[in-house]
Amino acid sequence: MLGFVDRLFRSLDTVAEASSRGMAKRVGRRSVLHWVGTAAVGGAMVPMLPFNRAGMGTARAQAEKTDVECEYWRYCALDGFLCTCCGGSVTSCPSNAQVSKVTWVGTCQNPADSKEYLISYNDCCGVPSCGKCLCNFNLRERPGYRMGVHNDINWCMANEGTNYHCTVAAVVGLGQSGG
Amino acid sequence: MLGFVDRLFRSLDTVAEASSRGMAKRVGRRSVLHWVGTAAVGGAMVPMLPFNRAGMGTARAQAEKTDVECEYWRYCALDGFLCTCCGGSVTSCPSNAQVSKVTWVGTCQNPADSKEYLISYNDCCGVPSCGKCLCNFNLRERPGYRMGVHNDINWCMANEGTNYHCTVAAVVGLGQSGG
Amino acid sequence: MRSTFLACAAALTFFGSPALSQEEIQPETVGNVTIPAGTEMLFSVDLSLNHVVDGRVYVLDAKTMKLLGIIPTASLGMVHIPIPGSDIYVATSHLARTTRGPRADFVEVYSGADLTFKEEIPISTNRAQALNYRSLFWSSSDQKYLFVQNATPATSVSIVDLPAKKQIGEIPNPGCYGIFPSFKTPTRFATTCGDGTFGTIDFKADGTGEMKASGPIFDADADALFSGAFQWGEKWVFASYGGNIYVVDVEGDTATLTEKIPVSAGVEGDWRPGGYQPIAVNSATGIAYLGMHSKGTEGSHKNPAEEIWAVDLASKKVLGRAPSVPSIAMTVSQGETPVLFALDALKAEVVRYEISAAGQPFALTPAGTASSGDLADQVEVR
Amino acid sequence: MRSTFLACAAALTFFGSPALSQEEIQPETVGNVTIPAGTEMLFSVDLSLNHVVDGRVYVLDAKTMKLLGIIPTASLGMVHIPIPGSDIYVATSHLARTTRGPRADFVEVYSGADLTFKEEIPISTNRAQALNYRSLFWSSSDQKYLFVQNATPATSVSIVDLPAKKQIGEIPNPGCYGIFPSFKTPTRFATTCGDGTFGTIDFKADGTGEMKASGPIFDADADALFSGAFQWGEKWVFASYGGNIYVVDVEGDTATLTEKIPVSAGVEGDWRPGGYQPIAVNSATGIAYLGMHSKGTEGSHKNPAEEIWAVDLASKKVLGRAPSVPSIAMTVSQGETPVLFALDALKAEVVRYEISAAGQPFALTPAGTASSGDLADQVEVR
Repeated sequence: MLGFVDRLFRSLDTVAEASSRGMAKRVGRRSVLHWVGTAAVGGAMVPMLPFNRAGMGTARAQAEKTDVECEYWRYCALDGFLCTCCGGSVTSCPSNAQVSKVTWVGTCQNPADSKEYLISYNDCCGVPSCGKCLCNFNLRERPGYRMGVHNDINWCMANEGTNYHCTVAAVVGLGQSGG
Repeated sequence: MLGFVDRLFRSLDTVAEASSRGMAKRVGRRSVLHWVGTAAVGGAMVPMLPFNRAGMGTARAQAEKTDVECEYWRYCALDGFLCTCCGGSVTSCPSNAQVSKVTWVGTCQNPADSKEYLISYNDCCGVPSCGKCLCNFNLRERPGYRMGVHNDINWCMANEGTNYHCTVAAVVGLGQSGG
Repeated sequence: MRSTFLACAAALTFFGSPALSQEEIQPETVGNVTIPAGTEMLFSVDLSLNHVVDGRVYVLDAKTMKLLGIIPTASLGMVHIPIPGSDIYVATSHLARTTRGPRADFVEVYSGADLTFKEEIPISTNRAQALNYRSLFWSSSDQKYLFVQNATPATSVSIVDLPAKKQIGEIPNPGCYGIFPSFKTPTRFATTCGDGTFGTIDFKADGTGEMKASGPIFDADADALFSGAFQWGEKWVFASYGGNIYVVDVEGDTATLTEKIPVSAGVEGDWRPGGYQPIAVNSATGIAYLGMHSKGTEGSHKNPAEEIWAVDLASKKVLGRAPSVPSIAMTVSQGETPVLFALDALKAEVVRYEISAAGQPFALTPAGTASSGDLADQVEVR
Repeated sequence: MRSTFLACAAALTFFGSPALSQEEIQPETVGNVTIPAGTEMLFSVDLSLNHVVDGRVYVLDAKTMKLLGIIPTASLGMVHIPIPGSDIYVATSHLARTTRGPRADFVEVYSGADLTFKEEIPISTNRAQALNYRSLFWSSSDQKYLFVQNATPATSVSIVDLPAKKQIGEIPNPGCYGIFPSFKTPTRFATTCGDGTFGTIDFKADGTGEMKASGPIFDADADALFSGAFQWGEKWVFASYGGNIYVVDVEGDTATLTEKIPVSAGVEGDWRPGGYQPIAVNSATGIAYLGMHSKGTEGSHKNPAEEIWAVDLASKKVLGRAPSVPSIAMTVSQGETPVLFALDALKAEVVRYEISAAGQPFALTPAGTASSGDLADQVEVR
């Protein structure tokens, strides 16, 4: 097995390579941005039931929701355990878990300012699966042929410790309609 | 790791060695047989709750109970998953699991003839833990210093495939009061 | 017999030797149950997310719904179950220290007769550790090759030569994901791509090959195809987020769209397919079954079914709609009188549905349930 | 910061580069939470029997009952948590292929400060894979040695030298089980034996040693001692199936019974201790807490508690009885104002009980609960 840094950079290189050789040509900036820019639809946030024992009943992001609830606005494309229930925070892994080196993204609307933000979802890795606060929202989520917005895969894939533990949601930019 | 046969016979040898060097001297035939011969007490079969999601409510072996129920008479000292719920039978492991090479025993009263029978509990081994029909009865069960009647340990310990799957209950003799 | 003898021997060592009572009755022997040959088997694939290193397949008798045994799938392992009687394949990962340490990946072979482990074949460790989409792990039409989808997240497909018991190559399918083998050409498979094309890969005996892009087949923004697909004769049948069925022919050196069948267009209630395996096809009857939910919108594509719709692929007509458990994955048995199996996401059960006879109005009759495991997301029958 | 940058880099690769929007706000960075130094920690040890290869310890803040993190214990691993601040030790087994293949056993060292994995020390593979009895894995009084109970089923104890980071010996304790170290002599520990004696083992620097038997201390038929025990000053305190407390001194070259305290004799209702960790002692106050069930009989020794009884070990008096959740394991914090923690077997919760002040009538006040995991059977606090 490759070491941490090797593996990380091999992974990023091949992403770039894949991109230049394939995706850039195939997908291109237009389609993805256009599609990421699509306005949020609250109704899209109907949770998938078995993943929703923590957050059943409500169907859209709500301003008063806290970050330990599935309906918290940043979680609009999050499928996994909330790190806020696992000893972490909305943007921090628990003390003994490693931050994933690659992520998927979503664009979620913040009910507080009605703006859309680009959210990067890091998995936390290398310790047993947490099992708390399982959520599953899929706004603009797509299958693996749109890997950067796919959430049915283990994003600890490029880490040395590959075991999935939980997921955080960091704001990394403004969404299209907010820009 | 030692191979199957090596390990098996090492295990049995050391059992015998332990016995001659230690247990026979310490425990002796009298105390164990005397104590194994003690009459069954139905009231003893109050199940330990978390292990009893399959069999709550009844407190004693009942003639009409089937072998997929915790209260079936042979299970009076069984702690584990019933193989009858896992693709096996009361005396057979599922097709892809291995029979444990060592066992613990209990003496259970058969309500049909009111006789006591010596029951050998084999674990079935080498495949994932079954998770069905978890039962926990402890008639005459004792801590590990009475290893032959201890049920809080993995009896797949002497097998090549050590993972615990489920437990069967075979009649291997008559209990003292039946003899 | 031997094991029982030894077992007793070991146990009785602790008893001195109560030989007296031993002589009085014939001790029962402990062995193994035999699964009757020809038993129709149902496979509920449980990713066990709460204990993600300990995934497993619950193998059930498809008629009685009784558990026959459990096959391990370890860490987000993929399961491929070909034609009846054949071996069962698992592509998975093991960590040296259960939840930590170096990762090693294998194709594991289990007996289709008694579910016992037979052998393991090492594969590269970039296998996609994903939910159980059947399209991520498939076999060639002649069962000689296995294809494993990789993601680092850059995507590629590992080619495993089964007779040779080794991986012979790894072919990039950048921007694409999923494996849809040709039904005629063992060395050909297609893959769905993010730009709406299909890539077709013909590989050589040395495991090398290039991907050839088709023309536009779907729009991943407006009407994305679900990850999985089902066989209909010699074509692959896909469901789309927007409520269409795409019939794709991958037999040529590039894939072609042969049919696009609108299923819910013009129907009240914004009905859409949803879940992880929202479509199943009985190849003989040419009827597709779709798990449909109402009030569908962008992002609702994993919602469980409220109804199951039957669609005649030849006439392109919806034959009927039946209420359903909240299903996230479905399969249907092949042959004359198909039986449908659905994973109830809320009860964590697999439900057996008998289907009304051909000619009769479409209806589903529940005829048995069983636990599907902690968190099952794929179901297969054979 | 770095990881966030790389994360975005990787993700955004798939987006071409929407740099415009990136410039407009400062991206949040993803890091790790820090556990405040001196946090009182509660440890709920979950054997996860349904997924027995994936056992774990849920580490909670003992005051807020919030989860701090999870430490893996793999396959029926034992957990030893010494004095505050020290490392946390796990003695466990890993199979090469998760649920199959060769077994390897280790003592694993985790940081008591941030719960991170530090190192592993190989041990022999005959470790007792048992439920989590604290007496199966313990440390010497000077924290230099770890003692691991083995069973094949023949029993022995592995001696691990922590500074040397290796196992230095394996000493048979035939007919005996469990480890109760001397509080004064780091190279001495006792073990409970099936004939009602205690064995005392003094081992040499080379890891060899012989077991010396005490006189009769208990009767395993009539009044068996539970597997675990708690420290009271420099003595070990045991509960018995029949409802007695045994205080044992293991400081000499053979162990001696210093007190036998009948707890339920003469009390209506056949009250007995029950569960997996039915007794806990606060060393400073000399008060033992017992999880008691009524209608006790042969075989009821794992029944959960209906009440918790407080017993003054010096005066040998029952101070009081309090209703309790159905507890199968208990612990109590040390120091002046002890807090009691009980595992509710029915709800799979760990319950925090505040104890009435010294002098006040004994009472327990629930003050917080948390999930204990799937099937927890040991609880520790420090």
